[in-house]
Amino acid sequence: MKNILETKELIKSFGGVHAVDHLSVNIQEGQITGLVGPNGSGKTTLINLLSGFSLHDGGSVFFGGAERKKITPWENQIYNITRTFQQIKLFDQMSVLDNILVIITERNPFLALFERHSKYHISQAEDILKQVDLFEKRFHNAGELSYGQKKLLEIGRVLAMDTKIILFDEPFAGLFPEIIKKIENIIKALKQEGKTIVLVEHNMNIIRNLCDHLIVMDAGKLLAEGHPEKVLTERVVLEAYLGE
Amino acid sequence: MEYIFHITILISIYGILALAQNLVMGSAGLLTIAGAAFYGIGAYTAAILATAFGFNIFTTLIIAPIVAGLIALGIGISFARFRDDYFLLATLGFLMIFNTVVRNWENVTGGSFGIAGIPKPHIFSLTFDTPFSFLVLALIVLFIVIGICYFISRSSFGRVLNAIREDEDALKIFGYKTSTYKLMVFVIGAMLSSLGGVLLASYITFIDANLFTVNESILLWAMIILGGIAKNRGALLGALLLITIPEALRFFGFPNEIAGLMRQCIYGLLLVFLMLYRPKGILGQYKL
Amino acid sequence: MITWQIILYILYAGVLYSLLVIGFGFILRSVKFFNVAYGGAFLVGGYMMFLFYRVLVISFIPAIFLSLFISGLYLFLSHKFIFSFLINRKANNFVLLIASFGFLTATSSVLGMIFGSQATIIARRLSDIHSLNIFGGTLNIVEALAIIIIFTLICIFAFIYFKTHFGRVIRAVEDDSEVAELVGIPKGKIFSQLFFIGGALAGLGGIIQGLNVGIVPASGLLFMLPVIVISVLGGIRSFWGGIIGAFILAIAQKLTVVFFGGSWEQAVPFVILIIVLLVRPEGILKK
Amino acid sequence: MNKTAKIVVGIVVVVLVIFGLSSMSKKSGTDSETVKIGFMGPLSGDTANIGQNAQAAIAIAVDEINNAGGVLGKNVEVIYEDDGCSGATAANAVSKLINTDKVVAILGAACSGATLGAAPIAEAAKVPMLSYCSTNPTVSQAGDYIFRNVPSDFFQANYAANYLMGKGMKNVALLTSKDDWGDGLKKAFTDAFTKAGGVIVSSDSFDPASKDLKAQLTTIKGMNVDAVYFAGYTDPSIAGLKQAHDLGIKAQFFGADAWDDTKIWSELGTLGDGAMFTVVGTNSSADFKAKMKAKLGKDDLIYCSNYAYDGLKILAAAINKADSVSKTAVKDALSKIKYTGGVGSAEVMFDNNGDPTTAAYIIKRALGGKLTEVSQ
Repeated sequence: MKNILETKELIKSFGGVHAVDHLSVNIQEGQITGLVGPNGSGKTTLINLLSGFSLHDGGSVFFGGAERKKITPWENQIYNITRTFQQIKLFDQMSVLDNILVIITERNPFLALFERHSKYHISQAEDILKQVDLFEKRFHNAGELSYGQKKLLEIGRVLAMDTKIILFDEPFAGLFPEIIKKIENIIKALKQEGKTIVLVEHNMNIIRNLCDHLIVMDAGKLLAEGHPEKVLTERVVLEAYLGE
Repeated sequence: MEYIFHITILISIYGILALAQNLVMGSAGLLTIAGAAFYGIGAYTAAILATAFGFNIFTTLIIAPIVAGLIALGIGISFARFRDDYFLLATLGFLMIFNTVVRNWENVTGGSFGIAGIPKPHIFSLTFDTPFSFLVLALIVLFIVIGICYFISRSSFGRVLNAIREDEDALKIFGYKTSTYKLMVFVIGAMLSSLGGVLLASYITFIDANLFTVNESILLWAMIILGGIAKNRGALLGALLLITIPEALRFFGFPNEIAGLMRQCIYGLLLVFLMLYRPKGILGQYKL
Repeated sequence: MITWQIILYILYAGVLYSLLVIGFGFILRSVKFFNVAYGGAFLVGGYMMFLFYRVLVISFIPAIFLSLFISGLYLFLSHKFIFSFLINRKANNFVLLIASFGFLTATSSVLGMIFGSQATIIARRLSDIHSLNIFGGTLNIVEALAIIIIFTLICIFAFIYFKTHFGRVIRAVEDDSEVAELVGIPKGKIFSQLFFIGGALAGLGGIIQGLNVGIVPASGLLFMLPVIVISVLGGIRSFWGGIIGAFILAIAQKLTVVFFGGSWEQAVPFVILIIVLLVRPEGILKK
Repeated sequence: MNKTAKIVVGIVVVVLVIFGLSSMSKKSGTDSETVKIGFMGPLSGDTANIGQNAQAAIAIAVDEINNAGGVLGKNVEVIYEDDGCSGATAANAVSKLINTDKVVAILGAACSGATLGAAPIAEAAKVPMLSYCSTNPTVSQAGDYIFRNVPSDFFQANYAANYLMGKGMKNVALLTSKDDWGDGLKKAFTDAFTKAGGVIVSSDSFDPASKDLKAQLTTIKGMNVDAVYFAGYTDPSIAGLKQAHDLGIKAQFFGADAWDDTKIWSELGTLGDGAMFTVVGTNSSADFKAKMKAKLGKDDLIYCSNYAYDGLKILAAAINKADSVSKTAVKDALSKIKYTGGVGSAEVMFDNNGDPTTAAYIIKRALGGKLTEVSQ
């Protein structure tokens, strides 16, 4: 399997502290790769670097083999990558329907000026909302939704982007079991469609249940990598988690 | 009766300005205080072209937006990297420099003399010199601007602007080059504001730098916030209210030297009240 | 001879701006928004001094302290009844800025109604303010005293800010008011104290300006804009940056007048602002 | 803010708007038992004292005219409007006077900027307009319906230039306010003084809102000029003269008509000693001064008020002469009028530009906070 996404000696430092320290990982295409590690181990920072949310200070990132020197967020669509956010970043004062419509309409500003609400776009958005059980709430403002519904809307946005690579940043955090079940099925469905998924998560059952491959990070470095069953039993991983 | 025409003309001029300000600040969330500057650029372009080069006001209705648009393009590009407070400060700087340049550039802008004797618009045999005829012209331009604003806010472009106001960083991730959008809306806003300037110049036939000060921009802020942010109707309502109510003050029989200050005081308290209790304004459902 | 005189005037202008920017900096660094109502305290200080000293003929020193108290109270009340609600409601900076702009406009128009829009001269007789000869250059008594008083104030506030417990508390609130609150620092109380101190400093600025030249309702905004430019120029985060920024602006303004003529003076702060924003938005002494 | 609150706010808003609009139309009912004359002057802003002072003089003039039988058998009613000394507000005010109040003639404005702003509208509506204090030279070409009974700055600057040359002050520095009034004087004085053989050593200006002229005065101090032509309104002049005294500038300070404001000299006291300025001559009668003192409560008489008082009397005389309230007839009568015995200038006649034919200037000197007239 060709690695669709690879980093070499990736560095990101905040005032001298290396949040990501010479990290070299590669993500296999069509697989669900788990990304685990104690808090502050640089997981979210890595996601931010891969999605251009913040710029890396050193090392290089390869998309499908080609290096992406300066990762600008608006080129993510061209490089077929999208993400969800750990702290929810929805368009609060816009309706749920608009939150999805914004994702599927014209990107070029001049064309966007002349693009009207077409029936096709609205039905497409409504299908996506049905997938995440938010169809009845489509005219509510995103800000008025419950926490779980907001997480579902973020996933709806990712579905609307329909990219090859999807980075989930703790999508399950703080949700009720039935919603977790729902999101797991969505992710499994995405995997059937051949999408590559990176999943940042703390809950070990979900990791074992979903992930084909697991990366463990600690203090910005790669601690261990491999099949979840094998990796989770390694002594060094347990120590990092349980602390000496 | 003509006095009501006069007030309605003022309402339509300020309606145009409020719509432009609302487009830039209300829907796109770009904090700009340069509204009065582009208003002034439009007025001075029309005045200079009309008095020095004998242009017809109708032609300046086309040229002024181009001039304002180009200047806005330059300003927009150089201020592109600023966000919120810093963008506001940069536009404040631009407005104050514009004001001082206009006040001092004697041979072009007439310096502190201002420019007098700006002709009324005329087309073929028709001249718009009576209050009623000018009102018709002002309303036509107002409806054109309303049309443009509704066209923009109804399009996908308008929805993207709202998303920029809500969370620009998130929107970038989903493939939008938000800096181009912001630049475009800033330029469109400037072009629309300049139309208001052209109308003002040919209506009161005399302009000087005191018409385009910080207080004018604050008045535009008050209008779109009172009316309701990001709603075209809100901007128009704000313009209507903030022109008629103070004018009614003129008939309240306040001793005249107090009337001006009383009006200023009302604006101030209104802004404080709105920010505290009704940040959405009357019609709006968005808050900044 | 002229250059020495210009240097003296630069010193005076720089000192006056520093006074204003210290008070403004305390508020700006803690509540994180450009509180334009600070200009209102500048006016209140000046007009109260006129009321006490010239109208009610109270003697000079008590009149000053009374005016400082009232201008401090003015800003304290503005925090209590307007800004604290907005801050607790997590309103964004722009909403706070508009509210402070509205409050300044209302204050200056009310003062205009009471004291008239003409310049209000605080000194009973302008000849009271005699001029002093300083190695050839001249400064009037108000300017000379202002330089001395403000220098001492700068040292006092620097000492308080960097060395005392109260200074540490202020710096904690400035760094991150939420964290400070977790650690048990009463954020609200500190804010209102800072507003009071800021108001008093602005009031002192108003008194000095009123004594030296006279004060008009419009000078509230007229003085606020350069102060905002200075705090951006000097680096919002740093105490000393503001003072350096004050002197840079004073030098730039006076030199512009000497070389380009008086009418360009008003544009100077904004030309500097745009240059600083483009070249070094975090200001000179970023923390 | 639930639904009901929105409705309540809506109702309040609609009521306010209707009240605003209705109160306008109510006012415009034409009751024809009075002859309406509009007054425009700066009643707010930093030149408010000029407007309020003139307003008092006009109140006196109206009473005198109405006691003497009014005009065409009817009483004169003056409608006061504030022009804020700005062109835009003046245009707004004059449009209200012409269209809503249907005035026969307009007395105003004081500031040249306001007059220039209102003139084209009055000219288009063919309403005669008599300015009582606008001395800017460009007002002469403002239109056939635009008159003024105060001479243009052109004369004032000439008069000052010749006086200074007469006193042997060859090197003069200019310090003028950056507004229409200041720039008008600067241009007129520069032309007049250079033509008379004088040398303009430096020509600087200041922002009318700022009071800090220290830097400008410091450069002037370095040039040891004979005199400084200092054209500023009340506030900048007080600050400027004080700062000049601080700097110990020995040159003769020479100002223009705006210095005829007693507040300047009462504030400056002895610091203003020696300062001189040109002002249009007035022959205020003792009776007029007494009435003004009674009206104002202090003997603070600005010369514009004399000309405002005369202005109303001239308009009344013109309407009587035209024997009709038709605006064009009043305009023609005005252009041919010959008014004598005014408190402004002794005799008033208008040339075809609408400017007064004669211009009597006097020079006043400040000493110990008091003004004395200097004989030429």
